Amino acid sequence: MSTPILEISGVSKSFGAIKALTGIDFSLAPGEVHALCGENGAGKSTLMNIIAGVLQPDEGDIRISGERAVIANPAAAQRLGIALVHQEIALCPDATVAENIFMPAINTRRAPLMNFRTLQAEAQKVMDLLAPIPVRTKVGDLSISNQQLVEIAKALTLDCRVLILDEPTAALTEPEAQRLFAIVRELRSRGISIIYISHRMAEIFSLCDRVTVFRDGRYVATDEIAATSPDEIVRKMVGREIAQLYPDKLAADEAPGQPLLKVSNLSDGSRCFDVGLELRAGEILGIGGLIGSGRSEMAQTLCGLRPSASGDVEIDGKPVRISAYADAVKAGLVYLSEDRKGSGVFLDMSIAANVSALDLGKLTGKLGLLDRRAETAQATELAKRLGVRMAGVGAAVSTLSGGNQQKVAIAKQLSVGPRVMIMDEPTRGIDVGAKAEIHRLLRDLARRGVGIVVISSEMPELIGLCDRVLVVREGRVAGELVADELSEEAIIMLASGVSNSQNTKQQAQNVA
Amino acid sequence: MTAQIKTEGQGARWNLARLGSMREAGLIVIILALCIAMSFASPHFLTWGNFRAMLMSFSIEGIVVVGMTILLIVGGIDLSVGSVVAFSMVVSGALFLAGLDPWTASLIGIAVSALIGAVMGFFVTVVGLNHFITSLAAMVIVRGLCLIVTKGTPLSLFTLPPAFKAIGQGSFQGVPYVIIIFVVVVAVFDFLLRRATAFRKVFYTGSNEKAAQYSGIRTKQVKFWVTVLSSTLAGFAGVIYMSRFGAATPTFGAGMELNIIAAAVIGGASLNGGSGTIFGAILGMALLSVVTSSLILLDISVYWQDMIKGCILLAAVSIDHLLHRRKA
Amino acid sequence: MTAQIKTEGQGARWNLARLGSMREAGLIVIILALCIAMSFASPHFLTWGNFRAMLMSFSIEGIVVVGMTILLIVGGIDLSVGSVVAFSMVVSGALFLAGLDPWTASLIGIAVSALIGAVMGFFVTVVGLNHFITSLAAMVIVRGLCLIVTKGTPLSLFTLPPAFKAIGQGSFQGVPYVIIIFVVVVAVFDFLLRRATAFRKVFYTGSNEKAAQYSGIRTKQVKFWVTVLSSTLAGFAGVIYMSRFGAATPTFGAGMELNIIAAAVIGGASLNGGSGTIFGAILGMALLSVVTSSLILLDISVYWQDMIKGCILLAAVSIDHLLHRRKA
Amino acid sequence: AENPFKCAPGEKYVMNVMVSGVEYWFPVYEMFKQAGQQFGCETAYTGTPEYDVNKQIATFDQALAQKPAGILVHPMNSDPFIEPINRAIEQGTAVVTFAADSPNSKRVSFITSDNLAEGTYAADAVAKAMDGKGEYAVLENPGQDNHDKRVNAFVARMEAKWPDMKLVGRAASNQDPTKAYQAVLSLAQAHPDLGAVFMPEANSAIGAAQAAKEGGGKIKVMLADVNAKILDMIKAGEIYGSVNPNQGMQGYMGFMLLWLAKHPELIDPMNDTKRSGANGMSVPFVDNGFSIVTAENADDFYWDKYLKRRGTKGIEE
Ligand SMILES: Nc1ncnc2c1ncn2[C@@H]1O[C@H](COP(=O)(O)OP(=O)(O)OP(=O)(O)O)[C@@H](O)[C@H]1O
Ligand SMILES: Nc1ncnc2c1ncn2[C@@H]1O[C@H](COP(=O)(O)OP(=O)(O)OP(=O)(O)O)[C@@H](O)[C@H]1O
Ligand SMILES: O[C@@H]1[C@H](O)[C@H](O)CO[C@H]1O
Ligand SMILES: [Mg+2]
Ligand SMILES: [Mg+2]
Repeated sequence: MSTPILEISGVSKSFGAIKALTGIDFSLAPGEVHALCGENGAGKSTLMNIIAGVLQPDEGDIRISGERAVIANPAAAQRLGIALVHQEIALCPDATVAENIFMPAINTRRAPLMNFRTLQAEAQKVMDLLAPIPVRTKVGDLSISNQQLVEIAKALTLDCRVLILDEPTAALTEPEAQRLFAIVRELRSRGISIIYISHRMAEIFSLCDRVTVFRDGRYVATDEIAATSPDEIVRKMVGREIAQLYPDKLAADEAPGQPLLKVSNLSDGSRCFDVGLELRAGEILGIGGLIGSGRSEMAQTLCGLRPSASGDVEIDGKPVRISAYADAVKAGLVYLSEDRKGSGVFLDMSIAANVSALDLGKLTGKLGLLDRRAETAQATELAKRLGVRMAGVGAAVSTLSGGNQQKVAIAKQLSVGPRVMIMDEPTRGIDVGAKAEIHRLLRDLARRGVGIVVISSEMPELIGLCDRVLVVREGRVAGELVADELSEEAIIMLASGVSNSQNTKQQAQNVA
Repeated sequence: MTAQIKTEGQGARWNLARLGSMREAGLIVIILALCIAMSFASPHFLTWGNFRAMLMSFSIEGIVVVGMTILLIVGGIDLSVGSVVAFSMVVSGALFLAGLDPWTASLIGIAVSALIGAVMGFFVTVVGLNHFITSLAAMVIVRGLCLIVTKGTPLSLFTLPPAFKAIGQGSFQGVPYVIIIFVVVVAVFDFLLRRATAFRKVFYTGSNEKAAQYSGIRTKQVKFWVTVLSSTLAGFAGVIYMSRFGAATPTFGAGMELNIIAAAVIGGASLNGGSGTIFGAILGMALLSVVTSSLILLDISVYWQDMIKGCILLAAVSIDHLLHRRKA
Repeated sequence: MTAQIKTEGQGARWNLARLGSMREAGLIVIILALCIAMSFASPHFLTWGNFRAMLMSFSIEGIVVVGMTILLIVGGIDLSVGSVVAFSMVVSGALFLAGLDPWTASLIGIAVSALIGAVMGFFVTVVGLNHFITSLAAMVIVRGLCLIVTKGTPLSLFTLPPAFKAIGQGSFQGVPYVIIIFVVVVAVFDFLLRRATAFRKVFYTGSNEKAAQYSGIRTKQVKFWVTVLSSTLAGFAGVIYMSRFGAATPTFGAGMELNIIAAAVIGGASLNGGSGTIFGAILGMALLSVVTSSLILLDISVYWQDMIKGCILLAAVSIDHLLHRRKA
Repeated sequence: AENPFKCAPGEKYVMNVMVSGVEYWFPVYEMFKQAGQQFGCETAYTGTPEYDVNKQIATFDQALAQKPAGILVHPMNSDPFIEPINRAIEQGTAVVTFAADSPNSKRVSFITSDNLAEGTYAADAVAKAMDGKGEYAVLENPGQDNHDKRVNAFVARMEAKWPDMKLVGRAASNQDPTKAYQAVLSLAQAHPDLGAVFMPEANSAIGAAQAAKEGGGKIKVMLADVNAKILDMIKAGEIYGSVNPNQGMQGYMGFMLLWLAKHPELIDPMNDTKRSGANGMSVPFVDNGFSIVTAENADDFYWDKYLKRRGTKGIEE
């Protein structure tokens, strides 16, 4: 085998008392797509940040094409031909898509003046490879998934030898993901090496050549994809077998119970129109659709997080007026945001404070004082249930890995014992084991009569978890699929509107 | 799990280690170091008279600092505090001169201050302006109101009844009431800010307003009430100043805001919201005060005072920052 | 796709629609409305003399506003500008009195100002303090330096050669040099900020420092140089003030920072960084200036001036905000 | 007998002001110090660099904590100083106010130039120069008592004695030269016939005079107080004139008043003070006079020349 383009040996990294990486070895061959797997908090992102010059290792060596390299900062990494798509989106919200895409180039640009016209034209070309997002838009005005696409586009502009993708598809739907895979394959064929981090086994097996597994900040193994199996990787990651990825659905003879949530005529006048849906006790309702189809906005409008123009909502058979999110919470309806960093967690506050944010009332004593013992207990209990890897519930959420931050966001929703939970991309960034755990938890809640709505861009999740799926297109409910109709093709057809069968239209009308 | 162990170890009880890990530890050390140095440099420093002078000089302002700190935590700022302090004095004073008893007059003065806060809160939460520009306009407007009410001349309130003057000028067992009030206000709000549910929402809102909204917190209400609180405390301070000075000066407190904000920032409050403590802010105030009075005690030439004061300030915050960063 | 159509339609050329969609459109409308109202209220308003007077009154401060705006965009703030303006005057003035020619003296004054900026930049980028506290300390220190150099008395520079005085006092074809310099500085920096590669990095750093770092931008360098730039422009303004007033006053410019920051914020700069334009900031300055001089022209009582001024300011920024929000 | 006019060892007299870095106070302290030296006393110059009554009181209190024999204080606002001054008197420190007063306190004496006379004189001078006819404006610093007195006296005198002098504008310059500059420019726009402008202090005058000059020099600038720049402009004819409180006498007599207040046993006036236990030294008010500064005598008012002539270190001793 030729010299590895990138070789890591004995790299360790600690954050205070936490040892994120211990003596890690890793090697990347030229022109390969190398998957990196591990549970949440295993140290994947930390290693990538070290390679990209964002963090400095405490010890260990990095070799690029056999040469020892000290990567002091991101600029140095770029000079070495290393590009990283960060797990946490890091873009400048006040700048346009075009400027964000070409920011590294602008940084090294010699010419004293900008040429916006060329910049925009070039940026649009790159952007269009992934999705037709207008590049003159400010990034701050984009949905989180579109921002993710901008992040990827940005990395594609770099003239790199090593491209690192840290969970690039976590918020993407199938079509965008497929476009990305095509690009990755193309890059590989040009001899570029790619490190690909994902919790989605199917992607890894369709895209990658080799796979390396980390556990608890240590190197476990590297295998040829052809010589291993998803089960084996999972076993190496988790250290045990995962018996069943998805919990059992409602059996055919188990009729769902009384309606928990009933929505009709919900519109906001701009992004969601005439939405109707019904959720019954015991079932898990999925919502699918393409990026930007308006699923998130639909849910946010329902919960009073965006102003609505019309719509009636019943919870437990009783009509409720929701003009602010606080009304929804009071009525037992909670929403888990897809934008973890932007609206899901308080990064610089403690895990305990994050978990209790949704309902302080129940932690409050007679004098209006917060019972901090109860707060700690609650957070500790939930963190344990969700398997949050942390130093303690007093630690700031910013010190957690992406997946663990997501678990904290979920813990917050669970803390209030809601009637109905709408979860927008609930398992975004969550590892296989924890994901199965969370799915079981959701099913459990559903069985105990809690209404669960799952908005997901991950097709297998919709199909594996939900009893029924609504598909949204351009702000409207395009159709409904019940358990035995659920398939990727069916969802995509409804979502993209290619099928114009009478049947689908009929269904759509029935739902609306 | 390490997590559990640590959590249990950190009981509610105080201990030295915990003290050392507080955000404020660095400042305390720096202030103590300055005091020790000063007590060698000047025989007058470690006297009750000097301490009384230092405490008196910042205790009423300290009440304003409390409100400002909470406002900074929510992500706001209030440039109008100096004007509001003066207006509260002026309104109470004018009402007293018009025949009202000073207690009622003071209550009205404080209520008017709260109202100013409410108007600012309206512009911030309903119109959507930022705190900086709203409170800047309020600063100018309220100062103007002071001039209008007084026609520019200080109101002499020599005739205030002794019982009322006692608040600002009297003492209990040798400890001025002003200092007692200050300590109580600081202690109460420091406690509330750390422990009360209502104030926790201030932190959520300041840390990430959107996430707070997504947690069902009515962040606009939170911002509104914190704005009102800041003005109310400024109004309260104004009334105490009136009692202490026996006068209502329309130009009083001009430029005060910078000192107040500086104290809070030195004490660890962030201008971006989400962090800060009352205790820290008061330490910030104390630091500024100790430095100023040391220079006077040491008989430093007035030409050199500002320069030295600024340098000590810069050195102190640098050291504090480095101490704190080392830990983090 | 609508997106593409939109992109093609919006060429680089100017047109009315684009003007209307500018962040600054609201402010322009408001200032024009005020001017029209004033031209009815006072026959003296719409005269070249009056315009010249208004322009003269804010053009030197306008140079300081330029630096402050860029600093705000990067997420910083500079409370020391007033002191630096004074120090630049004082240093240049003292050197001139010591026998240096005024041009060299001025260059040294500006260089010293840049140096102050560099020291602040050091504390911000290397030590890691925030701009607020660093520049607050600098404000006090530099004011102290002014006192030390002048011993508290204004330096009379009566003997400045006419060629030098002309900068501040002379005019070219009836247009004062001061105004010409101001327009050039504003135009150059407005252009650079919109178009120059180097200045785009200022926006990126202020918008999301981490993202900028990930793109390879040395954000500390960017912050350092912007801090230096702000002080340098303040120093430049100081030299022009010296030429205009023929004096170097150690207390000059105290409190100036608030006005300067207010102008930038009215003009759309955010205290959180990432946004702002020079043109907007200058309009903010113009608004403040028009209001002030209108009150004098209308012979409003001094007691009422502040109140009315504050209310107009509040109304103007509210209207601007609502106009702008409607659009967004 | 032994000369009674001598200080005991360690007997210290303090002068206390706000905006302590500003030139006005230096000549006051210079003579205060000289008197102190002649009596063999220690003297000190204290105060706060800020224009802030709260801070000034803090410095006053601190000076007090050192138990000086007497304090010559310029109270920034009158009533706020009542309690501190009374506390000083109670602890045995004599207090005399200068240039601004705290009339309701127990301070022993108040020494000042006559602000009303200053305003009146300035009005007469301006009116005479304009042949009793024309438009004038004033710049103010609303809230500072001695400044308000000067302005009010100026305006009152015009109304009483010079019926053809018309007040066309009042603007607040708040001791800020750029504000004064803008105000005078605007006033000149609104009133093309503006012939004079008066302000009660020197800081504004630098800006006002520049604006007047740019307006073609028709506007006569009149003020109170001086500094080097003002003097140069007076000499050049760019400023019409100034009334300057006789600061040196303020300091010297201020010291004498303090000293006597601290040593009332030296005097034995025919009154009831012995019986009532009051301080026998009771001179409630002293007028230290003021000078009119014009091009002819301006040279005598330069602080640096004065300092050089006297060979002292000013406030730094
Ligand atoms: N800034 C930090 N401060 C303290 N601890 C940190 C910090 N960043 C990461 N960690 C810790 O380092 C460990 C590894 O985190 P890392 O983000 O590399 O995990 P990951 O494998 O990328 O997980 P995920 O799949 O959830 O993204 C975690 O335990 C995390 O809590
Ligand atoms: N603040 C905003 N301003 C303008 N457009 C926005 C804004 N927020 C979202 N959008 C756009 O609205 C559309 C719907 O977004 P939404 O997030 O609801 O879709 P979604 O179906 O949940 O898909 P996603 O997977 O992107 O979240 C997208 O095109 C998005 O870019
Ligand atoms: O103007 C000066 C000073 O401002 C001070 O108040 C002393 O008296 C006046 O003459
Ligand atoms: Mg990660
Ligand atoms: Mg979505």
